[in-house]
Amino acid sequence: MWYDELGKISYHTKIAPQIFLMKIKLPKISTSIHPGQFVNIQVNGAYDQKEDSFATIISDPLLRRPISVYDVCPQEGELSIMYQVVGRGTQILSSQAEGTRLKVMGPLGNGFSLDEGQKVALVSGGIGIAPLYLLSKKLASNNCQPHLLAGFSGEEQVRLLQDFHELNNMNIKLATDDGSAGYHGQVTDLLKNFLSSYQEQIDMVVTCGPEIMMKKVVDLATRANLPVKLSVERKMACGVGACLGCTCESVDNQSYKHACIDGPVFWGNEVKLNG
Amino acid sequence: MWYDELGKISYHTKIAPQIFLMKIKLPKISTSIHPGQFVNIQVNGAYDQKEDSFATIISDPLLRRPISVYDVCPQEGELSIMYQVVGRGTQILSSQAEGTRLKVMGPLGNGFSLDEGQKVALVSGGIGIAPLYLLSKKLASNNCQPHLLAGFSGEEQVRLLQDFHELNNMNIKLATDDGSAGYHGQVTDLLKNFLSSYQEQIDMVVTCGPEIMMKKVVDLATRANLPVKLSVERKMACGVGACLGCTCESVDNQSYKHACIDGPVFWGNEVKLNG
Amino acid sequence: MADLKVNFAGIPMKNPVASASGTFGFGFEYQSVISPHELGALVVKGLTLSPKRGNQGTRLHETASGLLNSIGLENPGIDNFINEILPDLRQCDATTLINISGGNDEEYVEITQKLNNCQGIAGLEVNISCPNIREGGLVYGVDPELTYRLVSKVRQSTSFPVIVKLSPNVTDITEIAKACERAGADGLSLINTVAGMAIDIDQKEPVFDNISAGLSGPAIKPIALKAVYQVSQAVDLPVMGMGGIYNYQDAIEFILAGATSVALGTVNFAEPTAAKSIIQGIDNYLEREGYLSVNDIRGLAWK
Amino acid sequence: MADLKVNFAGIPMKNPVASASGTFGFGFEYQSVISPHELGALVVKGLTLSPKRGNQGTRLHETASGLLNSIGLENPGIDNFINEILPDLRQCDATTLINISGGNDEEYVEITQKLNNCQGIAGLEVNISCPNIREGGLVYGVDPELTYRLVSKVRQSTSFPVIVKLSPNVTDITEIAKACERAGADGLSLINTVAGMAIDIDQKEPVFDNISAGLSGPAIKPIALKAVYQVSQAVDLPVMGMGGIYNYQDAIEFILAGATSVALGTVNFAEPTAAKSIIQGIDNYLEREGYLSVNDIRGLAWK
Ligand SMILES: Cc1cc2nc3c(=O)[nH]c(=O)nc-3n(C[C@H](O)[C@H](O)[C@H](O)COP(=O)(O)OP(=O)(O)OC[C@H]3O[C@@H](n4cnc5c(N)ncnc54)[C@H](O)[C@@H]3O)c2cc1C
Ligand SMILES: Cc1cc2nc3c(=O)[nH]c(=O)nc-3n(C[C@H](O)[C@H](O)[C@H](O)COP(=O)(O)OP(=O)(O)OC[C@H]3O[C@@H](n4cnc5c(N)ncnc54)[C@H](O)[C@@H]3O)c2cc1C
Ligand SMILES: Cc1cc2nc3c(=O)[nH]c(=O)nc-3n(C[C@H](O)[C@H](O)[C@H](O)COP(=O)(O)O)c2cc1C
Ligand SMILES: Cc1cc2nc3c(=O)[nH]c(=O)nc-3n(C[C@H](O)[C@H](O)[C@H](O)COP(=O)(O)O)c2cc1C
Ligand code: FES
Ligand code: FES
Repeated sequence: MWYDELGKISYHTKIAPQIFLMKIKLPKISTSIHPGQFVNIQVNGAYDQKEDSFATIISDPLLRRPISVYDVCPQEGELSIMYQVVGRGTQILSSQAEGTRLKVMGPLGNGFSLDEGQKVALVSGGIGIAPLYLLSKKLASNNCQPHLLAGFSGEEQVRLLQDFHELNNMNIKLATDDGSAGYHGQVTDLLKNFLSSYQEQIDMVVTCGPEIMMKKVVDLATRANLPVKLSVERKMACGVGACLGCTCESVDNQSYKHACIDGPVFWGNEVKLNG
Repeated sequence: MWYDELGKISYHTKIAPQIFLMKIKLPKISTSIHPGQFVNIQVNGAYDQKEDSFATIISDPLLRRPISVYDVCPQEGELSIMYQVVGRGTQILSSQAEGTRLKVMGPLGNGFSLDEGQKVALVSGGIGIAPLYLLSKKLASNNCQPHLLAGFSGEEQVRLLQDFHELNNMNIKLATDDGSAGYHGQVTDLLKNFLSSYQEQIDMVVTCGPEIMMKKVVDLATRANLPVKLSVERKMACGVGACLGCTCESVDNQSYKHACIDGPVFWGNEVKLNG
Repeated sequence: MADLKVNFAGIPMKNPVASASGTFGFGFEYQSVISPHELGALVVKGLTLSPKRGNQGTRLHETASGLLNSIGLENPGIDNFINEILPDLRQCDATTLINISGGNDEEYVEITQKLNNCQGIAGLEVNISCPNIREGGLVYGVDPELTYRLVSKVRQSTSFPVIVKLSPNVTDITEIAKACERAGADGLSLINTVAGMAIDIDQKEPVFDNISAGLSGPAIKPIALKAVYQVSQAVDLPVMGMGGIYNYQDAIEFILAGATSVALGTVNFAEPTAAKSIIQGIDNYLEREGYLSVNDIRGLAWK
Repeated sequence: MADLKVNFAGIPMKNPVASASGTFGFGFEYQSVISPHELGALVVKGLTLSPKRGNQGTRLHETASGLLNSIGLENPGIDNFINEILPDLRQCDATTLINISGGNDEEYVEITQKLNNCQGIAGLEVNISCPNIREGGLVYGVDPELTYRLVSKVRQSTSFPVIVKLSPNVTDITEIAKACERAGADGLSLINTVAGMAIDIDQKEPVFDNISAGLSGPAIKPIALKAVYQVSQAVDLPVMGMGGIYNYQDAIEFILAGATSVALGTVNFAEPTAAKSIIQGIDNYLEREGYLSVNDIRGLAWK
């Protein structure tokens, strides 16, 4: 069950170079979405005054953009997203002012669905941290003491951790490619070290980031006999399983998985990662 | 000589149902544009952050929209337009917030170029009043005591006259189709009456509005031996004479005139009007 | 409220708005916002004799007001469809058209025969125009002889209404339409996607493994409208018009151009409730213009 | 700064970016913001033997990311061009290509002969693909035999480089390209506009008096790119690629697809300084990617 809801941007700010946080009033979606699920956003809607409806008068860009839920505030009927500007869709989104109305489909896809009380290590690369906040919040409030290992290109991205720092019971470790903050190197090196000491204390690894990074995470976790949940990105048109465009090759090579309905969260041994 | 200038909306307000007034900071165009000329506006530009330029990332709607200059304030480097929402281009324009940047080409076309001291009767229908304000302002300041006969559908459009009322030396007569303000009937009836008393006191008629109205104006003025200048609208792509799309049949039937470079202001006996 | 019912090629439709094959799954995907039975007809994803994995590599690429796709007819195969999907579809009470593709005449005929015994099917849409598979598909769609032969065979092997889906990637689409008419087709649907491609300027190679892909969406509407206008006048068959329909005004254009019904494809991705607002928009238009039935405006733009 | 010079069909161009015929007037219209000599080449508005008034009725209609036009080759005729316009053009020091159209072979040849004695012409672009005129134009562009005959005659009547402008409205564009090659053409330019139409739902009739019109702009880019990719590999002639180029990324796509030069059409209406920013963008791309010359990336996407 998902909705196509007409939301309104209630807050929009840049939090790091090319990275934005946006809150959207979406009463229905925000009260039914779970960590790891996503929404499909029309970045460039326009209100048709003549027909008095929010209608199809601009057709470029044509497709919606899939973005994970970053946080929700069900009382306010508000959902937030954290996104990076990478192409024209996200550029247009970034230029939308507070008060602008946007059409949003959601909740879409399968989220993380972890059991209560699980001990989890979360591993993120860059903007891959976005889908992990709502999960961390749940885990932290369940007193699970999640570990977060976050990799960034440099210190200017460290602000993405702000909300995580405010959670109780979070253990946060940081790596940057340029060494400008935290460990100088890759987050997968952090994970390696982490696993060598803490392997026994966790039940599972959850990861989101570039596929080449997630691939290493899966390798490391598998060697440590830990299951992995990961969140993949694919180009999407429909977001609901209708177009069959968002394929992931399954590890068993039998058939394709579709990121929008079979994922975006998969088991580490379910789909082939590129890189 | 025209410019392609990146302007910024400094003021934007609705003044009547579907009718808007917009001021745009355009230092170059606003100091070189004359009454009756027009600008060609990109209603839906977008700033390309990646390339750091105001670039071509949205291609729908593709074409700019031609709009006459309504007023200028050269000291402020500001140009204003008054426009009616009729289709998607003007709808999108109407939803642009103050502060938004817009690409604008201008000054384009041939304006009214009246001699100083000419005694003129201006006849407008609906939003056709827009190109007449800057002209009226010039005429009034030259102490020419212009007469304005304005036709509207109903009293809710009468607010379009606000600025005209503030000019000194303007004689304003008003007609509405529904009789809700001024004379109950067509502005061409007003003109007929006007000519029967004032014909001797004026040198010329200037008109802008629906072609069927302008056609009647030309007939009436011709019978009164008065020359007419009129401003026509055509679908335009380039606005500068390059696409040859904005044709008006010339009265001599020899060749086509092009509204963007031969007009939009023509003599009443130059082009065939539809209707 | 105007009368929106149409009879398309012997298929009674409660309104003229169908979903286009491959863009609406099997009808369940959009059930959260629209039920298949609200549509004039549901045209299901293209089916082949054996299951097909579809194409490798990138399958989607957005272009200006358009979408390039290279799905390659991923589908569970006709048997799985009949056994697993069709029974659920019957519950929906939708007017269901089955879109079929094959690598040769025999495959088309075999699929048809398998469907012959099934309940809950309103008609067949024979896809001879898929640009994304190597065999069959577009090979037929550009050749009047092959088209005639294939359509005749399918026609002879079923009593379902036979609709043939045409490709715009030809010099003269009316030739293919005429071949379908001669072969006994009951109706035509057009257009399928327009052949196009894209290049990744970072990788410096075509975006799609197959190089060429199918262009759909508002970008192609002028092309589709011309095809419908021409074909609906060139043959005596009813036409389901599609290609770039984005709002009700577009749908009206197709009907004025001669289409009996229309289908919505790519717009579903952008606006999952498009069918509802387009049905409503057609109704309002008819009222505003003073027509009692949508049948009264069909082909009004013919010259 | 990378080397942007290309040799297109024997015509040296200072950069690979030309203006497309009919979208840049005779070069003077945009002089306020860009001088014709900044372009790699200026391709002038299509010329015919006698002056042509062009089509009646609506000539322009905006579509999704596209433009339908039905100008109908309005032009002052070849004599007026030679006497009144060409002398001024020579002053601009632009690389000038003359786009010519005729109703039959003889007209094309006669225009060519008139141009033979003129200074300041870099080459001829033979338009066999205009969808907006009744005789000549597209009749040639869809028929390899007629194309071969016409191009041979033009080829034999001039020593100017002969570029033939192809239509996308065919089943297989490479057939026409091959006919041009056999006939001795020096280069090809493609694509001309795609045939399409629009209907006015208030008037309930086609927007254009001619019914069909030519679609251009970003909407058609995927179609154009595919044509360039195919043709540049099917023949040994250099190709000037065009159709929907909107920014430098698009231009790069065409060059990677095999184009030696590119032309900007409809984008000029939306962005009159597009040529400048596209030339700059190509330069930056080459630097970023480490290429010394634009010639080094031509056809890199070929498979
Ligand atoms: C389930 C899911 C969740 C996501 N969550 C987030 C998030 O929380 N924050 C965030 O910053 N990004 C997220 N992404 C990635 C985001 O969708 C892309 O960055 C975005 O679509 C790029 O659009 P664009 O127009 O700016 O880029 P362009 O490259 O110009 O886009 C062109 C086309 O490619 C598609 N596309 C390009 N990159 C991607 C991609 N990585 N994934 C999917 N489609 C892509 C676009 O949808 C569009 O159709 C998520 C992607 C998926 C699939
Ligand atoms: C020289 C000139 C001056 C103008 N000045 C004004 C003015 O001061 N105030 C004002 O409200 N309007 C003015 N117009 C009309 C204005 O340009 C159109 O209303 C506007 O282009 C409609 O665009 P749209 O997208 O909202 O409508 P749509 O009908 O959706 O437009 C579709 C297409 O048709 C074209 N088009 C539609 N109607 C017209 C028209 N009447 N004239 C030209 N192109 C049209 C559009 O440019 C677009 O390409 C002027 C037109 C011209 C030619
Ligand atoms: C993702 C996608 C998948 C498609 N799959 C099929 C298919 O399986 N069979 C078919 O006949 N047409 C298929 N089509 C073509 C559409 O049914 C339709 O003819 C085309 O997209 C034009 O309509 P539109 O512009 O409204 O999308 C597909 C189109 C898209 C975009
Ligand atoms: C208004 C207009 C007029 C055109 N006139 C001509 C012409 O006279 N001769 C010609 O060969 N092509 C003509 N064309 C086609 C263009 O040169 C070009 O091939 C086509 O528009 C595709 O490029 P684009 O998408 O960049 O516009 C014209 C195109 C437009 C839009
Ligand atoms: S995005 Fe359409 S099936 Fe996944
Ligand atoms: S709008 Fe292009 S010539 Fe007038």
